[in-house]
Amino acid sequence: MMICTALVFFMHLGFSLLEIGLTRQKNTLNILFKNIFIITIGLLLYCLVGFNLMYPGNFNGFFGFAGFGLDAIAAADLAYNEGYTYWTDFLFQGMFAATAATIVSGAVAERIKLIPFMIFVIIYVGVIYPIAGSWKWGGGFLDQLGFYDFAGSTLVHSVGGWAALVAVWLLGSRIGKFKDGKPQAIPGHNVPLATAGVLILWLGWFGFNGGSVLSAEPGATSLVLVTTCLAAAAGGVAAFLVSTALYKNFDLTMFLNGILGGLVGITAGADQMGPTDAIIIGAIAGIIIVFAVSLIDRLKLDDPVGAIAVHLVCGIWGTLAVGIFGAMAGWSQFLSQLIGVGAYAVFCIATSFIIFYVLKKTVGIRVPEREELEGLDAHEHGMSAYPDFRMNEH
Amino acid sequence: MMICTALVFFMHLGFSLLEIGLTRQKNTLNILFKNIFIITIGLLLYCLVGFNLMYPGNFNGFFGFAGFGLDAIAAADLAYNEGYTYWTDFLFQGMFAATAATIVSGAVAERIKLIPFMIFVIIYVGVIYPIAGSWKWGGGFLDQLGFYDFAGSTLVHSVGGWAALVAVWLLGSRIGKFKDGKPQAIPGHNVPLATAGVLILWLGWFGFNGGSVLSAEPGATSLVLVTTCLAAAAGGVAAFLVSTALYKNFDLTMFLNGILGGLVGITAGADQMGPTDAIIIGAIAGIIIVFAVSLIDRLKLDDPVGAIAVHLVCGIWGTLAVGIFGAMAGWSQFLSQLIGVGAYAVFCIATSFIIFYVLKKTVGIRVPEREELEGLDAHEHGMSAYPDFRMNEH
Amino acid sequence: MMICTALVFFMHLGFSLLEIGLTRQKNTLNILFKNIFIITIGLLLYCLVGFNLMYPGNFNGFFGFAGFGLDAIAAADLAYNEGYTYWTDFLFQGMFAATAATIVSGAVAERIKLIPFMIFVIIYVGVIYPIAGSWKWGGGFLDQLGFYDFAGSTLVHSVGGWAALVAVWLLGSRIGKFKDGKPQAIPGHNVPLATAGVLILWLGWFGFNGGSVLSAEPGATSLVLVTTCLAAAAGGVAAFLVSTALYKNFDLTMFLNGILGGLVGITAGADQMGPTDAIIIGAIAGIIIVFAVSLIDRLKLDDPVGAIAVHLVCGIWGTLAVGIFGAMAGWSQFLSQLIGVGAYAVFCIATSFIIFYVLKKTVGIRVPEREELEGLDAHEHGMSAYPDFRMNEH
Amino acid sequence: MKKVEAIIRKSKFSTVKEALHDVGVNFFSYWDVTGLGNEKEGHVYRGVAFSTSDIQRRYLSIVVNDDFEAITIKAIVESASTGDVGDGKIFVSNIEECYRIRTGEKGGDTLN
Amino acid sequence: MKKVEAIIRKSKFSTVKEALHDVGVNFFSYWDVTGLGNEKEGHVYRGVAFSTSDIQRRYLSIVVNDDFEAITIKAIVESASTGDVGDGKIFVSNIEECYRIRTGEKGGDTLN
Amino acid sequence: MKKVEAIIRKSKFSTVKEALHDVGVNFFSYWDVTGLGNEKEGHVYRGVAFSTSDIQRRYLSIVVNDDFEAITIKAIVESASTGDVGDGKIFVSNIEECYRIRTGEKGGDTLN
Ligand SMILES: Nc1ncnc2c1ncn2[C@@H]1O[C@H](COP(=O)(O)OP(=O)(O)O)[C@@H](O)[C@H]1O
Ligand SMILES: Nc1ncnc2c1ncn2[C@@H]1O[C@H](COP(=O)(O)OP(=O)(O)O)[C@@H](O)[C@H]1O
Ligand SMILES: Nc1ncnc2c1ncn2[C@@H]1O[C@H](COP(=O)(O)OP(=O)(O)O)[C@@H](O)[C@H]1O
Repeated sequence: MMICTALVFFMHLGFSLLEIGLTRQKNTLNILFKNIFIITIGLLLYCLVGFNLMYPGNFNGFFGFAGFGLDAIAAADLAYNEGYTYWTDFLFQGMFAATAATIVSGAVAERIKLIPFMIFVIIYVGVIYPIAGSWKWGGGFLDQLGFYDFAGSTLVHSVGGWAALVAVWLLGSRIGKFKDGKPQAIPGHNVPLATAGVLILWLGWFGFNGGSVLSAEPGATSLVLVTTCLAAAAGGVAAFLVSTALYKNFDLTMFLNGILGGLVGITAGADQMGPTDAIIIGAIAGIIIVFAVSLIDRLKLDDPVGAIAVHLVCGIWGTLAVGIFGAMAGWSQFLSQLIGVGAYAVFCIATSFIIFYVLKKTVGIRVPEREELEGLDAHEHGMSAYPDFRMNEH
Repeated sequence: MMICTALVFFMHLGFSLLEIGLTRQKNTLNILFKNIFIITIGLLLYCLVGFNLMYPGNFNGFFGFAGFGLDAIAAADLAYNEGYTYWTDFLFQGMFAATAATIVSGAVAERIKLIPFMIFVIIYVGVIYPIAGSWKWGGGFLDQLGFYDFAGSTLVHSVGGWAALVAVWLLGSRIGKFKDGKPQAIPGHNVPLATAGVLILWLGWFGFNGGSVLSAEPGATSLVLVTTCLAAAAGGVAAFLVSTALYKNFDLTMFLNGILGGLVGITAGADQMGPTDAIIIGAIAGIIIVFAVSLIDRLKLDDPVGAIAVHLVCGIWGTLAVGIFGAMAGWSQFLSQLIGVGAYAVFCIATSFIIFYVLKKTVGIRVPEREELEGLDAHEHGMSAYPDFRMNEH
Repeated sequence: MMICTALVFFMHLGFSLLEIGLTRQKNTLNILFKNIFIITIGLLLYCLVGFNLMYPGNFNGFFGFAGFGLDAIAAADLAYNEGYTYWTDFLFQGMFAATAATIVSGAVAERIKLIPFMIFVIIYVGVIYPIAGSWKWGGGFLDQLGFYDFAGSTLVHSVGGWAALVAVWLLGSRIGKFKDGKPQAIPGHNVPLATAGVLILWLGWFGFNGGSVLSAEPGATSLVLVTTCLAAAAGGVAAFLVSTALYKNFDLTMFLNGILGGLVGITAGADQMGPTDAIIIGAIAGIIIVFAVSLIDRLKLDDPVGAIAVHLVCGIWGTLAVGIFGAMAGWSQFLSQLIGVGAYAVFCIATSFIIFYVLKKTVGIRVPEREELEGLDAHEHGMSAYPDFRMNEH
Repeated sequence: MKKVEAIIRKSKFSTVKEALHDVGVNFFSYWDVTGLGNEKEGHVYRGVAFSTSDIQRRYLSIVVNDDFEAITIKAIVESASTGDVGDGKIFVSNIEECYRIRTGEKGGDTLN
Repeated sequence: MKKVEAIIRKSKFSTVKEALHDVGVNFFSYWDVTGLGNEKEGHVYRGVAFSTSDIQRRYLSIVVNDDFEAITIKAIVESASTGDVGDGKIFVSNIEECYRIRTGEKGGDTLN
Repeated sequence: MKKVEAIIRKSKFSTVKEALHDVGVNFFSYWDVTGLGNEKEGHVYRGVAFSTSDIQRRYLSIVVNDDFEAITIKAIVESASTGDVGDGKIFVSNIEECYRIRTGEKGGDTLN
């Protein structure tokens, strides 16, 4: 468990590298700053309020809170005697919490204002995510309904994905992304780092899914690792084959997104699937990714890193797949899954819309045009990520 | 064990970073693409056929197979009840399998055609490696002969190394590598990433050798980690001293290759050695590396990342060292080791020669000259690894 | 424990990336070379003499040695039968040992001569650090005095920090760092790698502090991980807030240094603190960092990576904090801590001064001006870290 | 033939490119340079405030026939100007001869 | 003295360098530029097809004495040409004076 | 107006910049180039010794009014010279016209 926590923590590096790798050099520091902020503030917030919102003990199933602010910590201080699970659990969940915000960070990259984004993070990670989490993992109404989400295809990835969708829509696309209505390519500036990011994320998933067994029972845990890895592999290969067939070139970023899609897809049912199921789920996720990326482009939504396709679309797919494949498959389970997906959709779209809309109408969420053109690093941070390198800016 | 699997998985990142770091920027995406392909397809193939080829149960000692294609998986599905070892074992071995192909990937970098290479990977990882593996780890004839290879100096590293040698020879050297018969320097484009790769590989070796104890017995495992680390350190320092003495400059890439050489060298006997033995084996591996690199140059073989020197030459050294140092040392053991090395040499050279030769004569294995000069990334992938950076191409 | 050892090993990658990220491109290879040297030679030296100096068994409390040179190893060979702890312990401690030298490496970067620095490393890691360590962890006089240092705020970080301070002072500042007495900015060349370095270091701290529990008792270990992570998060956020308030820009490197400051600060008392204490200690460390960085600039000391602020200043703060917060807080404990800090200050300043002063007067410790201007990579290594990239040198 | 060299803000490049396109100037080469001029940029790094006049600019080198000189300059001035200090400069010099490498032919017709 | 500026394909650089060496032109400076011209390159990135005429080129700046002008141009044209669109251009202009920094001396003799 | 182009050692850049500043030349553009000349650098990489004359240099392009030509050249020669082979060259050519993009005005007054 503790090692899994460490691996989940390490996923933040994976996300950061992936996000900067697939965006332009001139906004690198800004993205890193956002992500480092998410990790640190996320942990503090989760300590302050999140954990007690998410695991409120007895509650009405929709919203409960075991104590507020620093009092919560005081309460926790007592509870700490209960044994190690409390501590490890807190840290493991705290590392998860921040992930949802990191997903948004990638999708809104290269044009969002830093301070409004920070405000969003504080509200979303501090309040919305734990409430959403409590519905299932806290023993809330969806849990009682039979909804199943092993390690967060919906609870983590879709929760982040919906907010990313709303944010991207309210924010508008980057200058130059659409020209005469047609999407343009804005290549990422450092594909090796993006690749490293994906492999680090895959490593992190060993902890993410492995740790979600919430026991060190080796049989279950090792099965989960096998399904996780096979789904990732199948997702990658499927995405590579489909994108090569469609576009007649070997696009590494699609391969990478396919791996992530497979990982997100298996997350909801990693402990319910056999290896064959895992391969099928992963492969379908990989295929979905390729079409989702181009669909999102066609909807004039600008998601530089493919976060919506990976986390939202494959998150939904993975959640539904629990009702289709594996040990729990069945019509009634499928329905429960559908209800779960729907409930989260409504809640996350609504809350993230309110947050971003209010921010947009008050402080504004988009940087000025000149700042966007010259790069957020130069304007918000007064620095360059690679000052010794000569650039080819676009 | 599960953690070790995660660490071995992480070695693929190490290999990828090392290989791109020591080659030119214009072929970076191509190398990454190959390596990501190896990881994903390797896992799927190992699931489909490899595992049952490698651990066939009762067989004649040379070739056995516990079931083919998807049937094998069905069979496996039953066997999964046997307990966790089956799963973990599969994943751990599956991660190993791909490593042999990654070694080849580095040696043939910057000039091999993508699709023929993929075909090679499928055959080599799917069929050849597991058969070779079964001879020893599957309980085959070399195992009965007393041949010892703890974690794969021969079974993994030499198997990859021989194929690398054959491939490099059939492929020819990169344009510009030899001028009037004299080797020229083609410096790697990103030494920091190469260094990160080596440290990640070293980390992975904690899992590679540590996990090969195949038990969590702390005494044996910790001894293995100590010998592994000491050999790595000794290999690095020896390579640094020798190369500085010979060439009068502090060559970081030699230092790094020395560390890897030490790691490969200790792999065959990591559990049989005391710390002093480990230091000696590592140091000799480090010295060998320096001479092997320059010997390979002199043979007009072009191995951009030093894969042959590290994996083949030090793999052989490490295998023989089991007969010279440590608990098993002795003339008869040395002979067994020699036979093992010979058997693998014959088998790997023959099979990889057939594969590459047939590919060469049919589809061709080398990219056209203009593609090589302008970079494989631009031609096969239509992208650049670092589009925002201004390059100094050569 | 073994995993913790692996994580502590991985910290060396974190340090290396952080150090190269915050310095100029033209000295990258040199820094990497130094750090790889430290890791490898550090392990060998610790095996040869260090371990027996640090844990001498019965001794006078100031200096003891359980056997010299290779004899020590022979002795060890026997002792190895005592069980696994001996091995794991050696490796874990050996990984620590090198850390102290790595701290110095960052502070003296971009201007120190390679060979004198290597001599310093050999003496400091081989002899000084183990003697210093024996005072507390070896059961020496400070241990008997009641001085407490859980995982090395003083024993590792300050020991490195004092030497860094002395080295920086004897070495002088980089050309161009001070102009008309006013500090100038010399931005680091690769902030993404520096960020990756900090996240890797944080990951490593899971092992550094987690492993220092020296037992796998889950309750204590998980508490330590929670305090470690909260302190890191609080340190980062505090440094970010203070530096943004002071300098009106979002400086990512200060955020990163704040995280490290929090980690160093909690290290001395990670097992004695509750979460609230941890947050306070971390936050204060984060605030200290911002002022320490600018103080060091004002003292005309040139520390490119902020090593002195992070490791020395926060190391002292963390050590004293054990007497102020948490389970051991109290006036007498504070006094013990103060004595400990003082004892190490005297010993480390004296020894490192002698080493560097002798080196300065004999072989010289600073590279010639032209070498410094054109970069140590070109002169000492005859290579460039990024030969394919076009540079913007300064 | 004339060589028109323009040093412009990087953020104005795509506007200038389109403006040149509109007047029929589709052939040129460009690269990035650092410029020293009247403009200063202030930065803070690790607590050290500094101001630099070394600012990244884009350098366009456009060889045109004589009758295009005025048109090209007009297009650049209009599209690259923001009114703030640091908009850059245009320098005009004489080119004696030009060749198309592909065919080896020379003269003003080879410019496109 | 003349300044011969050649914009060539990056992949042809080593051939051109050798050709220049063969005719005795061993002194020049070069850097990489982006060129807009007739040549287009098609790419696909994440499912978006795009074609760009911004292609990386190498820019050679060679200052030679007048009697070397023709030789230099001939060497470049012959070695850099592939016959495909995009082979590049050569521009010749006048240099009024040149100095060797090391010695401070001036004139055509300082060119090597 | 004259264009003074200087190719210097990268390590001499800050000295040259100050020397130019001292004589009142505060406006110029620079970039990095690779130079082939008399200087050779020897390296060893993975056991292969090689020597290259492709050395990184800094290229300064300074457009000055005619009366500044001599001053500028003198400042560069004095500050950039080390006496070793490879100190670089200065080339002077003629500029026919220059414009300030910000205002659109032309002539020698726009040079600063
Ligand atoms: N005399 C010159 N020679 C070469 N380049 C120049 C010269 N003067 C200005 N430049 C370039 O033009 C850029 C803009 O000039 P600047 O003086 O800042 O703006 P403005 O023309 O609006 O006053 C400078 O950064 C520099 O690159
Ligand atoms: N008028 C010009 N001014 C400056 N550079 C030019 C000009 N025309 C062409 N170039 C450069 O030459 C390169 C090749 O030109 P292009 O038109 O593609 O080929 P071709 O000469 O074979 O028709 C361009 O990419 C550009 O860098
Ligand atoms: N004829 C030339 N045309 C363009 N650049 C040149 C020419 N001659 C020399 N250079 C540049 O000047 C640099 C220094 O020249 P080099 O011959 O090495 O030194 P020196 O002038 O001291 O003999 C070269 O690296 C190259 O960049």
